Amino acid sequence: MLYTDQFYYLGLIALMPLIGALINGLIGAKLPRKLVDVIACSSIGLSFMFSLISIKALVDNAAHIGDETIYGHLSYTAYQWIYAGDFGVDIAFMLDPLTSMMLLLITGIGFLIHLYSVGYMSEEPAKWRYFSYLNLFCFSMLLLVLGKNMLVTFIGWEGVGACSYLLIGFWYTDDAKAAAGQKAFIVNRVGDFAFLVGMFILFYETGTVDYVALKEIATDAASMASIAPIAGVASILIFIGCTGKSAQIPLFVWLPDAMAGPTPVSALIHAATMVTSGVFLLSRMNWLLTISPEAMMVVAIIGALTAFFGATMALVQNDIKGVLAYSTVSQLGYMFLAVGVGSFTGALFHVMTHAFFKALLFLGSGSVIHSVHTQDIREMGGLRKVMPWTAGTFLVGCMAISGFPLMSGFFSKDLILWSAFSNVHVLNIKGVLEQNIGVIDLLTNTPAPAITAGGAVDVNVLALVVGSGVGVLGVITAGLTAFYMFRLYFMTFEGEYRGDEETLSHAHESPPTMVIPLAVLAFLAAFGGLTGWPHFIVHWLHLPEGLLFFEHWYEEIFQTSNQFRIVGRFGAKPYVYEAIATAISVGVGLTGIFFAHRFYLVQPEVPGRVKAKFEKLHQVLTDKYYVDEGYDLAFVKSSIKAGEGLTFFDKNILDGGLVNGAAQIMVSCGRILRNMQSGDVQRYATYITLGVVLSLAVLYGYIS
Amino acid sequence: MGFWEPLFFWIFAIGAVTSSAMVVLWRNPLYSALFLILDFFFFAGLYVLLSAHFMAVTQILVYTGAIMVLFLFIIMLLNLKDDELGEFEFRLHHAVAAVSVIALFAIIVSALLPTQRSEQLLGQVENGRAQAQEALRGEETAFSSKRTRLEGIEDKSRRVDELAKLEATRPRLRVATPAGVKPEGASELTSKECATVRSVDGVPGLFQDMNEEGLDTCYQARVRRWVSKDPSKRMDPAQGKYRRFDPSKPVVIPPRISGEGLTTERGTIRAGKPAGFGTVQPLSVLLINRFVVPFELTALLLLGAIVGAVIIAKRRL
Amino acid sequence: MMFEPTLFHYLTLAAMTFCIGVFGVLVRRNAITLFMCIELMLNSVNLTFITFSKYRVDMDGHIFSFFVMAVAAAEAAVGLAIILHVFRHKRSVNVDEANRLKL
Amino acid sequence: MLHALMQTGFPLLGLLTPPSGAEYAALIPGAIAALVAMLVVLVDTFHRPGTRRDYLAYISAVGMGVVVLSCWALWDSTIDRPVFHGMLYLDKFGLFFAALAAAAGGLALLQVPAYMNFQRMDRGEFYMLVLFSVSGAIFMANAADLLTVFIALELMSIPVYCLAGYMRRDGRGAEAAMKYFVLGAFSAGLMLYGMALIYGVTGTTNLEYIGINLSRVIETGAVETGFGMIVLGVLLVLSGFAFKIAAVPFHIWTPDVYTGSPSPGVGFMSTVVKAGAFAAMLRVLFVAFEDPMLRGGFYGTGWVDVLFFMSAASMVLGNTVAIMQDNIKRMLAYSSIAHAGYILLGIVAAGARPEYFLFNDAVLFYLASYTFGTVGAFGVLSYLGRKGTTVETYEDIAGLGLKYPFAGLMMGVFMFSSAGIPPTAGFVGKLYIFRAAVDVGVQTGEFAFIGLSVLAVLTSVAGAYYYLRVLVCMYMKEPTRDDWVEASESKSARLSLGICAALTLALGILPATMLELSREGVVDFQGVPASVREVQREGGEQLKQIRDAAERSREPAPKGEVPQG
Repeated sequence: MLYTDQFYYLGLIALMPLIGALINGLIGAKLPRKLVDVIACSSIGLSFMFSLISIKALVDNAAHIGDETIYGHLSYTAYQWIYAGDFGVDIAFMLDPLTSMMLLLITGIGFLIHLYSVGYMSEEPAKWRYFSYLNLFCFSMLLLVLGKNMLVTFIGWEGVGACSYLLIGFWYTDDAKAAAGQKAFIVNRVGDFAFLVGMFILFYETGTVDYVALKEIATDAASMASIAPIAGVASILIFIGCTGKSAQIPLFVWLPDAMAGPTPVSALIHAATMVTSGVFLLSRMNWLLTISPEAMMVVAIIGALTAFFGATMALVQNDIKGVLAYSTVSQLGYMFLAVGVGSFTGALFHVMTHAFFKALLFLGSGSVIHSVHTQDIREMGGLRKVMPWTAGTFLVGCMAISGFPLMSGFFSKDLILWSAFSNVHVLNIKGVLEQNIGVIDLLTNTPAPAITAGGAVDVNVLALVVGSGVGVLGVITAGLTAFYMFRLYFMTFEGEYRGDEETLSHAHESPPTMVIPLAVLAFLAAFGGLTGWPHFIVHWLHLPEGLLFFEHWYEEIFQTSNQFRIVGRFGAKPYVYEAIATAISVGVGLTGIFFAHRFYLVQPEVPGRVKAKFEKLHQVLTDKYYVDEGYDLAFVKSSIKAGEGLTFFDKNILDGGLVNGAAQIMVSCGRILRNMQSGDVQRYATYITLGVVLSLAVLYGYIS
Repeated sequence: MGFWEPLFFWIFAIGAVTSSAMVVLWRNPLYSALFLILDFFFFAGLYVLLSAHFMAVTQILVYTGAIMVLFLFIIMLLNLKDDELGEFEFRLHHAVAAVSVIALFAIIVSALLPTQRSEQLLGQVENGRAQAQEALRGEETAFSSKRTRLEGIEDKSRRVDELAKLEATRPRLRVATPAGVKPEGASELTSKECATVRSVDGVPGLFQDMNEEGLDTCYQARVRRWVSKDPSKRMDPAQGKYRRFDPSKPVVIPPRISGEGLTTERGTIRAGKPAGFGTVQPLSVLLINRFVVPFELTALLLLGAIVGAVIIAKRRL
Repeated sequence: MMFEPTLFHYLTLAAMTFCIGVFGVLVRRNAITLFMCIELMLNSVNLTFITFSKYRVDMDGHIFSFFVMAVAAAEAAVGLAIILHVFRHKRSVNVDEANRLKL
Repeated sequence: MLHALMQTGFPLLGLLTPPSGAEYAALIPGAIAALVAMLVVLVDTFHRPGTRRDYLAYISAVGMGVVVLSCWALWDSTIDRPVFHGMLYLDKFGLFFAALAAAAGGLALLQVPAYMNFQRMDRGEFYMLVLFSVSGAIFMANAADLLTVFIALELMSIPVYCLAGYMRRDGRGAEAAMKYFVLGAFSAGLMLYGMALIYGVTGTTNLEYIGINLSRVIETGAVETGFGMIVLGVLLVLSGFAFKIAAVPFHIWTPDVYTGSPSPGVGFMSTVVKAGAFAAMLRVLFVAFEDPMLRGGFYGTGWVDVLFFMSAASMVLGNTVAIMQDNIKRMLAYSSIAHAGYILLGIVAAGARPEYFLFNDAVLFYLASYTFGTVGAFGVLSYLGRKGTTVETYEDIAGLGLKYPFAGLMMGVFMFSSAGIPPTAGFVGKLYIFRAAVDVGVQTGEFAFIGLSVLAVLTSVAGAYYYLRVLVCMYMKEPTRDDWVEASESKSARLSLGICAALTLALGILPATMLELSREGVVDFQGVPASVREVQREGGEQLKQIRDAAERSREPAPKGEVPQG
């Protein structure tokens, strides 16, 4: 029984946080503060429980054919949403292996972060509002991952954007924070509409937005012909949507600003869940992406560039959350890199481990901020003595993200980097394109495994350059990551305290509700990666296959991509290459840690010298490559051409943003149009007459 | 056409345009209002020329008698001094307005021009028709002399036969229509009527005789077809203004009208003189029959307007 | 023949007075005169209707212009009330002085 | 009686054929609205001075509820031909708009006591004017004749001119009324001239006959005599409608009038007037001007092209200028211009070819979603206030979201809906409109439609900016002055806001019913020519199939091996 119609638990999973949000949002102000906590935590806790039950049902339901396990999916149609004409969409949920991991992340980490927030927000008067938003966010995120069709996903997609906006701007007293929230929302919306258009395009070609039906169409030999021509456009459009939500170049500008929100929010939304929804979506649509190698190449390049530039910007941040924010951008770049090179498993593996260690790091930083009430790491130092638990867990997180061997980040990052070197698209194999074989014929008639069996294959130059290029960028980024993370660690927890004494005397270890989630997450960050060991270790040490659990779990989902689309370039037994790649990345990571240790603990004067020497470069990095300013320039310049911009120019070039810049065009156009509104009724009547006369003249011109 | 009608048309037309211009040009609203009243009289005259007698009367009663009095009342009430009226000062949008109004006029006239061309075309048709009528008159003369001759036959039965034969060959004018549309029911018309009807029902024609008598006859011919007893010849009472006539609806089929009057079960009632086009009778019948819904809506509209005017203009509520 | 009024003559006459009315609305600042110009426009429309009515031998045009007159009466009542109302606030009936609402 | 009259010998009396009984049903919704208006004035004369007039709001709201109920009752007893000698229609399309206008009118009236108590202008006439206008909108939606269209338009507009000047102490009200009146009468004059020309060319004012005769004129090659007049007439009539729906370049009155008018009245005039005008416009366009030659197409010469550019210009202008406003009412005025652009986008898509006629259901749905969101938004502005002052700038509402959570929450819902964010009605409406445009673009291969929908998408991103600004002001700014603004205690206003918000959310979460209603309305649209009637029949069958499928799916699903929840 693979396809069951109604599995009600899926509805309950999404419903619980909604109920929590409604209770807290509508009557939360009148409820006792304790009860607000209990409602918020129990709703997401129940959701977690139902998720576990549902996943168990999914596993129980799996069919075993030979040594293959087919999980299929469970689904639940809540109700028929839009039904008119040929356009029909249900509010329907679906649970498959892909969703199940995201479910566990959202509800599991979500639960921990709710717990943590109880302590963190204990002094906040409007706690009910906070928890209501947070629950609402969980609801939207669950919609996003549970959706059985693209429209439900889109609703969740918009919903998480709105909730993120509400939560970033939660402490609204600060104008900058309100602006940050708005910026995040608007930038996201630019991407959202690309997603929407992509969805429409898919809908026209296929007549459905249901994932299962779409997958059938895209993988079926007969119907593939219809979808193949638009696959590239659709995937690029959907990817643009993802760049907005997942903070990729060029739409990453909102994420660092979004750190204005409360720290648990940053941990949950801007590290663990919402920002990875782009990766989730692309993985969900992997069958579409794999049809179009060009789109994948774009994704890989954007991902690698984002990873690299994010890491370089993180090098010079002095805000503890700023470092983590840019690190998030960088790690998200890794995930897209993985998607681009066809290692969807690697991408999701990194989503999981990243959720663990980045949530841990954010919560740890929140604990620090809670304790010393500053975010500037130059005013910290030596906090390990005051807050040992936080320091210990933070160290685990840093080791995990730096790819320290046998920590979770090691496994996932290793898989991604190795995939970058080894994976290649079938169409990129040398000779395939030259022979001018029709794409569809190739996809359907030439089973790719036949190519892999023949040992190492030649790859065409472009694919080779792109693959190795993104791989090398990834490796460099790994080193940078280790460096800036340990810089953060050393500057915060080691050495001497650099702030004023009074603050230090108030500094304290956080309450248990905050430490327990830290500990749990530290455990996960340390051992969460053990579910997907590198192949060569399993092979050489003759370890049980179960250590490759993660890959097997997703085998069915990524069947299309794995089997037909992507081949290992190094032949059937690439273990030596894989080991070398692993060694390199580990070595680079350790080097990074070593330099961080030297620069910030042993010889603290070195960074200053380096900074002095590369003054310009440092300036570029601190100013985030002038991207905000670039947006500004691009948009403001055109508004000057419109003849109105000169007076705004000075102001906006300095403190503008994407939003302000885009608004400037609108403003200058609007100003011209607004001047029509002179308030003189006769002038209005003249406009009306002119409108009639001109349109008549145009029409007559056409007729005659 | 005659002499008087064009003369009055030009008097009224020039008067209307001049006084309209005066309404706009005069600075004092009082004089503007007086010129507008004059203008309305010219319009009423034009309506008379257009056989819209009732509308001409209404124009004077409603517009001049009621609306313009209201205007004058307000002007007197506000009692604006000369210096309050302000001097005319030229502004850019005046030029724009002038240009766009001239353009609007040019466009309207260019749209209307084809109607003049079709009048010219019609003039040629008119000539042909005159010749045809000339010929017809000749034929009719021949016909009548033949008839006189036949009536001289003494054998009664033969005479009747001959006369019947002759009657079948009575000369008739076939109706010429500009776009080749044969008017429905045209064959029912006598030659005199035919001469006045050109394209009553033919859609394309935008032209019609302006002859008063012909107009009435034509209108009556049409009305007669509404009340015809023979359903195949009967048009919808609403002049076919709506497409699907409900057969289930209890339609009151009026008694047949003969030349003398109305034949009913109780005898014949003499028909009055046919109601003329543009007089109050057909208008009132239309108003309470086909246009009863807009009529009621107008009642609502006036009520709403009264309340609105009161609430806005009243000083203290 | 040239002076015989035809359809074209009547319609052009109506168009001319209509355009004069439009011009008056666009340039006359005195609200009452402006309003009279609107009445002029409505009258030209009536003339058009009645002209067509005669040419079509169809009384609908008369009916239409009859209703236009009724509506014009209602509009006159409301419009003059509004002008009074404006006059009370601005002590002027010039439309260009009523331009607080703009931009 | 009738027979006696007939005996008198006047042949014209033969025309006295009374409409059959069923036809009177067409009058019911509008007549009820007018009767309620008179009832309200009657009740008001017995009003005890010094007491509040909340009961009038409730009476009129109940009356409007009765109108909606009557529409519901008449829903399945429509007539497939024009009634009253071709003056009115009785079809689901008209009933949809009638119910919409009545609902919006009732909801707007419920907000009046709150606002008028702040302003001390509590008078019974306000209710009457609004109700008359609703009646006009209902008749306009049902009109089958240019004459009915015109009279109903005036019946709808003249009370609204008075509403604009209702705040007699406020000089801005007088100014708004004058601007609205002068421009309204001016555009009515232009429209009438167009009607006269159309009448001249076709010899009739009935919409169906105009359609037939225009086609015949164009077919029989009489183009050279009449086509210029046809184009002139079509464009002038169109401009009259465009004025009422506030589409660029006929939008110019909107911001000034909306700013100067009382808030509940603005909520009313931006929804009901638009609903009525859109209904009549659809009727005129798809019944009278449906000829392919007049329709045009992209880069052709017809009204589709005119509306195409109007739509684009409205979206761009409305959304850009709205950003610059400091006054929320003014901002909402520009946003209503933008919304008109979106609705026109739907009409353009549906009008491109006869076979796309059914896409009009997006227009109907969008109007419904727009109506409740807009009435609600203006309702919040009338719900907040202080003695003698109005709340209309961003500064006025700063920090009120937390001070008055109800108002804040409601405003949030309405702004989200206007910006098109799920799960509100605005999202589904936009989705549906965009889908129609993109679908038509793909099917015809005219990528201009896709370009237009991309423009719509981009401008609605800009829209998100200024809608959110309201929320930012309400939630994330400090109040500028203490006790500056207070929320009304009026229960009726709360009720109205609650209903608006509930409907806005319901249309977003459970849009199926409304979509079905709007589809039924379009399928039952009367008077369209044969080519479109084909499409309508198919649409009706489709609707039936969907309903059957929905019926089937509501049956319990077969039990699987999985544990059921």
